[in-house]
Amino acid sequence: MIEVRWLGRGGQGGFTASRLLGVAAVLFENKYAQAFPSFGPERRGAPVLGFTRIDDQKITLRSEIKQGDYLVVMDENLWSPRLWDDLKPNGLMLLNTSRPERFPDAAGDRRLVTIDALQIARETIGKPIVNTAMLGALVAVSGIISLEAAVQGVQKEMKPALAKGNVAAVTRAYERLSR
Amino acid sequence: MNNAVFSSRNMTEQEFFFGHKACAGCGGALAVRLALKVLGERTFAALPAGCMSAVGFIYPQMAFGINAIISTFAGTASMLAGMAAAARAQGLEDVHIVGFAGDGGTADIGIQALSGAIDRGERIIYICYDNEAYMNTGTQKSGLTPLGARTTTTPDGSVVGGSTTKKKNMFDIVAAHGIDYAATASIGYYQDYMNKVLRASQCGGTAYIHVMAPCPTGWGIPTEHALTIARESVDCGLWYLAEYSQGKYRLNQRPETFTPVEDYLRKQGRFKHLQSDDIAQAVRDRDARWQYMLTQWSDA
Amino acid sequence: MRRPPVREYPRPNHIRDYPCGPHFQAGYIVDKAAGWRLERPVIDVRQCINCLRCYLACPEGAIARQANKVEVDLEFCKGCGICVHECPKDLIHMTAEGT
Amino acid sequence: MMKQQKYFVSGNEAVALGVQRSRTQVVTAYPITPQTVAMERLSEMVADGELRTEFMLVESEHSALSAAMGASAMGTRTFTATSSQGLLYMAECLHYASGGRWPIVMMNANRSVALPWSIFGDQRDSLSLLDSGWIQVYVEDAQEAFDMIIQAFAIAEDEQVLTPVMVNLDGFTLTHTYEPVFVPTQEAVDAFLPPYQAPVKMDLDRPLNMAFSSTPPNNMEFKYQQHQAMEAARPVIAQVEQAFHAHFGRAYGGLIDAYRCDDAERILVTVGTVTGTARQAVDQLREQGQKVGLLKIRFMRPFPHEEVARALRHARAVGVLDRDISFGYEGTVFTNVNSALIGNKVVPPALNFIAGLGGRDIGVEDIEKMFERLAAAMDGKAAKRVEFIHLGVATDE
Repeated sequence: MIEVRWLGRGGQGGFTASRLLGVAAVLFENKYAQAFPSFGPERRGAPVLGFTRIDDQKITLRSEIKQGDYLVVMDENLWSPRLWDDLKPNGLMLLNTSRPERFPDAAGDRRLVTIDALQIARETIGKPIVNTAMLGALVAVSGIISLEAAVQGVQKEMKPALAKGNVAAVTRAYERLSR
Repeated sequence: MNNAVFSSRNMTEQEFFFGHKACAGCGGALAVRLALKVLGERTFAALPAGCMSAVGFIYPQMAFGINAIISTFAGTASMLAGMAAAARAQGLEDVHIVGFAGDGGTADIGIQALSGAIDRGERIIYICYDNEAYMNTGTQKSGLTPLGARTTTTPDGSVVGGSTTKKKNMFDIVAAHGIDYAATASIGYYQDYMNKVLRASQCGGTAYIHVMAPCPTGWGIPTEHALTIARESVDCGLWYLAEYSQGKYRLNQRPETFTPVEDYLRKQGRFKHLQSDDIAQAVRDRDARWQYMLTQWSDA
Repeated sequence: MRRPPVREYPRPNHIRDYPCGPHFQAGYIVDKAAGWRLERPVIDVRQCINCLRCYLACPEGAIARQANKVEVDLEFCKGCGICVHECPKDLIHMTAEGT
Repeated sequence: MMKQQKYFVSGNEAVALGVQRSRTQVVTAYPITPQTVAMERLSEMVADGELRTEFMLVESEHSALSAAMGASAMGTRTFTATSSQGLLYMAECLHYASGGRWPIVMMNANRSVALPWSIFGDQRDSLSLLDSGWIQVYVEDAQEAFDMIIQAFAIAEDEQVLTPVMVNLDGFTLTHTYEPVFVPTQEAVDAFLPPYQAPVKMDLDRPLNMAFSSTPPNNMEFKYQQHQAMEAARPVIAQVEQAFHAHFGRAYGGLIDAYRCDDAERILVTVGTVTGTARQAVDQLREQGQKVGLLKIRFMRPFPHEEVARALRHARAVGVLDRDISFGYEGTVFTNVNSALIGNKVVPPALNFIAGLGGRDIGVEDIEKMFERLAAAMDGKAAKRVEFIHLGVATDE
């Protein structure tokens, strides 16, 4: 089972990304998945978490994901060295930043990969909403699901007008990290 | 405003509230009986805890000849709304959904549900039979008990004599919702009351009728005077007959002169202890209310 | 007057004899109210103008409307005396039961 | 087998889909976290013309159930949903609805009860209302939530039952968690769940006086009938599940679901979503060769006393995980399980684990700790009868 923690701010679409990953895995990869937000009231701007579990068999576990195989940090201002504790050994952190030089690229066996998702979002969606770019990036670095499934997931969940730019965001981020 | 008049000569001979166990001379029972005669057999009624449900549904004696149900005390208007929704869901047309709740069931515990139902524009008729106290439990003060009235929870004590609060103004509260139709009535003026039930049934939306319905037991009057005292409350100006619809108010009776308030109060055991300044206060309150109605209801 | 008939209520012997839940036939009347009364109304029907006020004003629905007169149903009259005050011709008076 | 479409939805959304597929005629709604999303989805279905129902936005939970009773009394299939404080606010109506024998189905999002205020999950809301005369079922995942909404109508509307059903979903861990749910076509659900034909209703042709009062000579009989109806629900629940299985290929075990219990020495009893986490813990311990098992109680009313006793009769130690506590005694599930055991003369050492109150997470490690406690009890070591698991601080106990 693969567990993903999504860290963002309320309104950035972190939970949506966790759900899109689940949709793609369940409906387009024939896998099992579970997606849930950090429980409690939703407040725009406050740091929020989303979670995704993916497995080849039915998932019954319902406890919190305290440490993820992947941790997606959607806003560099949320980065802190303490985040390494939220990763399992050999886990991978994916950080949205345009200034990768300011962040360490590993801590022990845990690694950090960066991507300028904000730039991709601006180019593809025209808005600073990075969730789908981060989804594409995660798919690229993890291989949990295929790019095709991720694209289909976005197309399934979003209205056509919205899906177009977001599919481009997923694809461009995927390509950037797959190179 | 609709001026439909109900003809008591052609009304159904059928009795739909019959064999009930209300006290002799019960104004509330008459309010229910007459309303159902106006509305007819395609009527569904809900009544919360209170006198009329307590005397109407004692198994195996079923006093309602139409479909009727006891609602929760707080939920008369919401149960009516659910019944109206079910009628729509089943395509039932030309039916009336009517509630009969007492003063406590309306102005106190049931006001939230009533407000919600008016807000949604439910097609229901809500009739408050007001006997000015919780009579079913033995005459305790409600939000519609008038100032000075003795009840078992506002006794005539050596320090405090009777109710220290005034009667809540349900008619204005209901009208302030912008309800489709609202009216005050008195069971003493039963032709006027029946006309209003008819108009309520024709208004196409939410209707509220507040009918003064004396309780001889709780008011301390002979049973035979239940309707004469109801008329006197209107004639002395402490109660009034009015209607509201489409943002407009109408006074149905504007007495040239009022009969003495003191005469009205002195006839009732619940006001026996009042002093002359208490009565003067009641007169001042009456005059202020009429001043308000005559000036603020420009179309009255 | 069309009022529901007074019926027998056979006391249930088996749980199946009870309705399924607190629901029962509308207008099922087993008890009369006559015993509630100390006085009963007497109407001088010869002079009755058939104005129907007493018929309307009866909380019990115990005054029947006839073609040109009214009649008290003494099985359900509780003897409140309201009708006495509603009659514009003073044709109703109360008389003690048993007289 | 009918064709079913796979969705990826939350527990709340699964409930909304169940209400839609059941062709519910009247829905009454008042928002409360964490039930809200169910009502939002139903609102969207109404707004988009995907659900033809009388959808009522009422002013309180008391009104939500009062209106539902009015609608049910008129013979329509009726649904509402609530949680926590809202459930307690409508408590009067719960007794009223079961006494009126109205087959209303209600979702309850299990949530803690103030004070302290908490929007997070535990089961103290519904368990405190076990005596209100409702059938209570607790589901484990979104699929079971969807399936049980549909089954709940079939159970509630059975003429032998005519009792309302409360379908309980753990707040957030189920209501807000997205997972795969297979949703059958409308035609397939129609074939399983025909329109509600009320045997008793307010009817213009045969008018009724409903919800009457009864004096002491006639009251207790109606309460006896309610009890009999609840007893009659046991076989009906089994029949409905059998039919559901035949139509849709899914079954849940009826009143209980025993998991790896056959040769288990230690068995943990659970209610609700924590069962899923416990399944994983049991699998892990089994891999280590430990003879552990899991008993999920699905229905708290009618209580499966015989089934529970049968499932636990060979256990050498039994634990009951309660997301509830009846202060001054023990968890309510524990009380019920013990009563079933003693009534059937099965008396293994039994321990009560109070966990997950107010949304406190229950992890696999917590479950493993409970099985450790049971191992000690099995070996005759002294153990606390009622233990709070995973308190965040030290105590003087």
